[in-house]
Amino acid sequence: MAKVVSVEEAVCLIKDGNTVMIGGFMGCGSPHKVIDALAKKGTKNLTVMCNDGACPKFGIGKLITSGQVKKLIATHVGLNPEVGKKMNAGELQVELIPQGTFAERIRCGGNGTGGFLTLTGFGTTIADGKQVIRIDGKDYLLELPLKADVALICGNKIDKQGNVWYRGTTRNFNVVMATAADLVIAEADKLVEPGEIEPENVVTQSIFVDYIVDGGNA
Amino acid sequence: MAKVVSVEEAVCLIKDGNTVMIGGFMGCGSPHKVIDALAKKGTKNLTVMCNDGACPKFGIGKLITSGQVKKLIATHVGLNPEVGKKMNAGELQVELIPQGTFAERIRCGGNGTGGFLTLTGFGTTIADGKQVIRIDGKDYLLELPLKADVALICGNKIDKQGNVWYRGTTRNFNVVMATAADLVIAEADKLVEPGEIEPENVVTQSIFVDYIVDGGNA
Amino acid sequence: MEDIKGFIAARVAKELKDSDVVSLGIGLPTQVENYLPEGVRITLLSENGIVGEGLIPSADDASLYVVDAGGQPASVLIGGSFVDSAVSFGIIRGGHVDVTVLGALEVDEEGDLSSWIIPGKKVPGMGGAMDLVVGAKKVIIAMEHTNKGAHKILKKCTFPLTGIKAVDMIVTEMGVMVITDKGIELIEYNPEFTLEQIRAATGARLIISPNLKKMAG
Amino acid sequence: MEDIKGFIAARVAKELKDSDVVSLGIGLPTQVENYLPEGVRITLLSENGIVGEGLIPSADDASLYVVDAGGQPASVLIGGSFVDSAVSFGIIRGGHVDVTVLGALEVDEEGDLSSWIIPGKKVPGMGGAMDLVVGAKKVIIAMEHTNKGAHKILKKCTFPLTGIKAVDMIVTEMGVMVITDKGIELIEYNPEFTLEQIRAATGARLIISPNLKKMAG
Repeated sequence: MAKVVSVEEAVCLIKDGNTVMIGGFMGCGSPHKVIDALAKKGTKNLTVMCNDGACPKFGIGKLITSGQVKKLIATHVGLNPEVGKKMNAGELQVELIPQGTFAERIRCGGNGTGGFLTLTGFGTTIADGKQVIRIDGKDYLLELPLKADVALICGNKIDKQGNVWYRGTTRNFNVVMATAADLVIAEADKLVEPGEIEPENVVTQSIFVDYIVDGGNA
Repeated sequence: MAKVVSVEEAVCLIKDGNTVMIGGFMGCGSPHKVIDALAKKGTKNLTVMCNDGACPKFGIGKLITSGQVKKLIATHVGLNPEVGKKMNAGELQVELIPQGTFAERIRCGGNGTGGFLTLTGFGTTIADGKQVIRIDGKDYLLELPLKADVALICGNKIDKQGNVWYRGTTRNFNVVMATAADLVIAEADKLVEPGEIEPENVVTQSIFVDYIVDGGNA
Repeated sequence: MEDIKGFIAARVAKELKDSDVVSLGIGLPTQVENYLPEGVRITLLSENGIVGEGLIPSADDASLYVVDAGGQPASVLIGGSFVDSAVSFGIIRGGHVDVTVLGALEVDEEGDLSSWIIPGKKVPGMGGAMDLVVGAKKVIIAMEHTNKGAHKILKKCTFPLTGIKAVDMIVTEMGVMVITDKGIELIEYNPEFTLEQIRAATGARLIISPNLKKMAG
Repeated sequence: MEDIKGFIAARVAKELKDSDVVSLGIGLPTQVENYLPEGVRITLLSENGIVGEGLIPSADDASLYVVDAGGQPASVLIGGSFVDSAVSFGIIRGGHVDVTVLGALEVDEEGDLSSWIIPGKKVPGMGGAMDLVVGAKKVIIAMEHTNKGAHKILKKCTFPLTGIKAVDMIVTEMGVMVITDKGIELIEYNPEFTLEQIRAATGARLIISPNLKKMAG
């Protein structure tokens, strides 16, 4: 059962050196209020997993600009020039993962499977160091689960028990990330009463969410 | 884009000897009208994948009673005594798969991953003949994808393009099966216009569904 | 004892903590919900697709659209939700279930469990049990201590296994046992039975806990 | 040629059939949608989570909640739907996308493709391209034939690869090429160029199709 807390209380749960998954795609569906509070608090040496680097002054890009991120694991960083600059200056490590593999590895971390086989990246540098398993004459890479200390997600409607409904394309990585971290903090555009989201339309189930921050965009 | 057809037209697409996935859990969420038409048509030598054997006169149990099923791949058959009888008489092969592994293997068949690792069944007869992969000191079974010629699913509301919304617990295996067969026939409790299901609340996307049968329970 | 199953279910219920996500097997385990301690609210997972299962509906309220893992009419609580089978077993395998309570044909001192087949006799299938025993954080077996006198708690299971090193605790009408590195340890006993009776009903060596307590029914 | 990109996009559009599920990369490939033949309705997949992407909304209609794979405001058609990233890439990897159209830095005669990194210069990342090239049934590269004169169609890619044996067809302002077991076969040419010019602009051996046609713009 999730607990509603202030954004300041929420970011106090994130520690220096934590691995933090952050939902969103170029900032769409990112928990912007939590990111702002995290930037303000100055928590350091974070390893951040996020689809992309967003922009220097938007989304998780703010945490890169502020130097709080030690390592970024993402699929695309081309639209945030700060990432390249900090990489070249040796201030930021970047690990790039194909987007489908990234989503599936996070799902894997959340659902207790120990890995999965994919053709994606076979024959490329992505395959370096990975076990290859041949099935019916096809070579697959064995990809392993990704987990995190904390996941920061954002939903459009979240009920007070923690059930989440996403609007538009905001669900992206939020859905899998909510399953794959020890601690899940969900920012609600709008906090609603239990039952306001039909049980059929809940996308992230309450049992995955530990803390809710009311984004107040009711 | 899905096409609306009569139930008779739909079952003509299923051939003798086909492998057919059928959604439902003890008949809840099964496409009953399509099953009835298939029983009437008498299509033979089917390999059926379904969570369970349902009951002798209900759900996919009807196809077992009528002798149309050569092989049943399921997780539980205890509530249909016909299954045991036909097994002992050598008229039906039964392969049992743990329920979580069954769901995930079908998902795997639909999503292009070549297999996945699970602890489920390690050390049991389920592990016989399967590759064991050790990761961080834990032994996992490598489980392979399941696919079918045809999937028969059922949704509560289906729009004329093929988007599906499920009510209650009816979604069970329908969701993964819709992704894992060459031909997908969906029975609609209620056929609706495109747009009647909010784009956020679609559970099975139109691109997976080939044919729709109007169940007429509007 | 008049209601052996109720007695066992009541003891199991004391293992559940507020906010636990719990999966209960068909039969005796289902009854555990009736004995929840005051102030303990759990989220019940029905592996066919309910997160937050509610009470069994009256015949009038029963819907064709909501059933439990036994295929019987069920309901969802306010704040509950429905999931597909892949998501449901992602919850189970992924370690998001705190406790599962299951029945058994046999349990042994390694924590191995047999529960899904009696070769040559009954082939019901494993359903979700093999996933539950590897996925749930705590696996409790709730069962009668013997099968009409025949041992069910053994040195080594004889039927095909559901899982290995899977069981954490066994609750029967005779007592509460935990599986340890050294074997099966009796931590509570039902004073209606003597230790000798319990030992005789058990087909494995029984380590008596130095802190042995009376079983709280 | 005034609108090289439009010319290429128009030719690619002719490869799309009614009911195709299509994924278009950022940049030139996005323009393909503007040239769909009459009667051809496709379902556009935006890999960040739209099945049935619609037109680019006007500034007034743009919502913070709906963006495309480039992070730009987007819309969903009636009958479209939103999916999460795991489902989206299940669609892609699972063979449910009929055609993907992508840009490239380099393509070679094995069908290998480089598109995501220029070592020491640019590290944008591969986004969804590595999944698209293994998952889509047909992979079309839409690009200018050379990079200001420098060959992009090569005997062997020099930059890190996006995928191997991945490309089915290349469409440029000079012609249409398919990757065969024997190499790159020119099946259509733009009559604004001579075969000699096209050969000179190509860093790999060009097999001229016995059925060579003029490129339909």
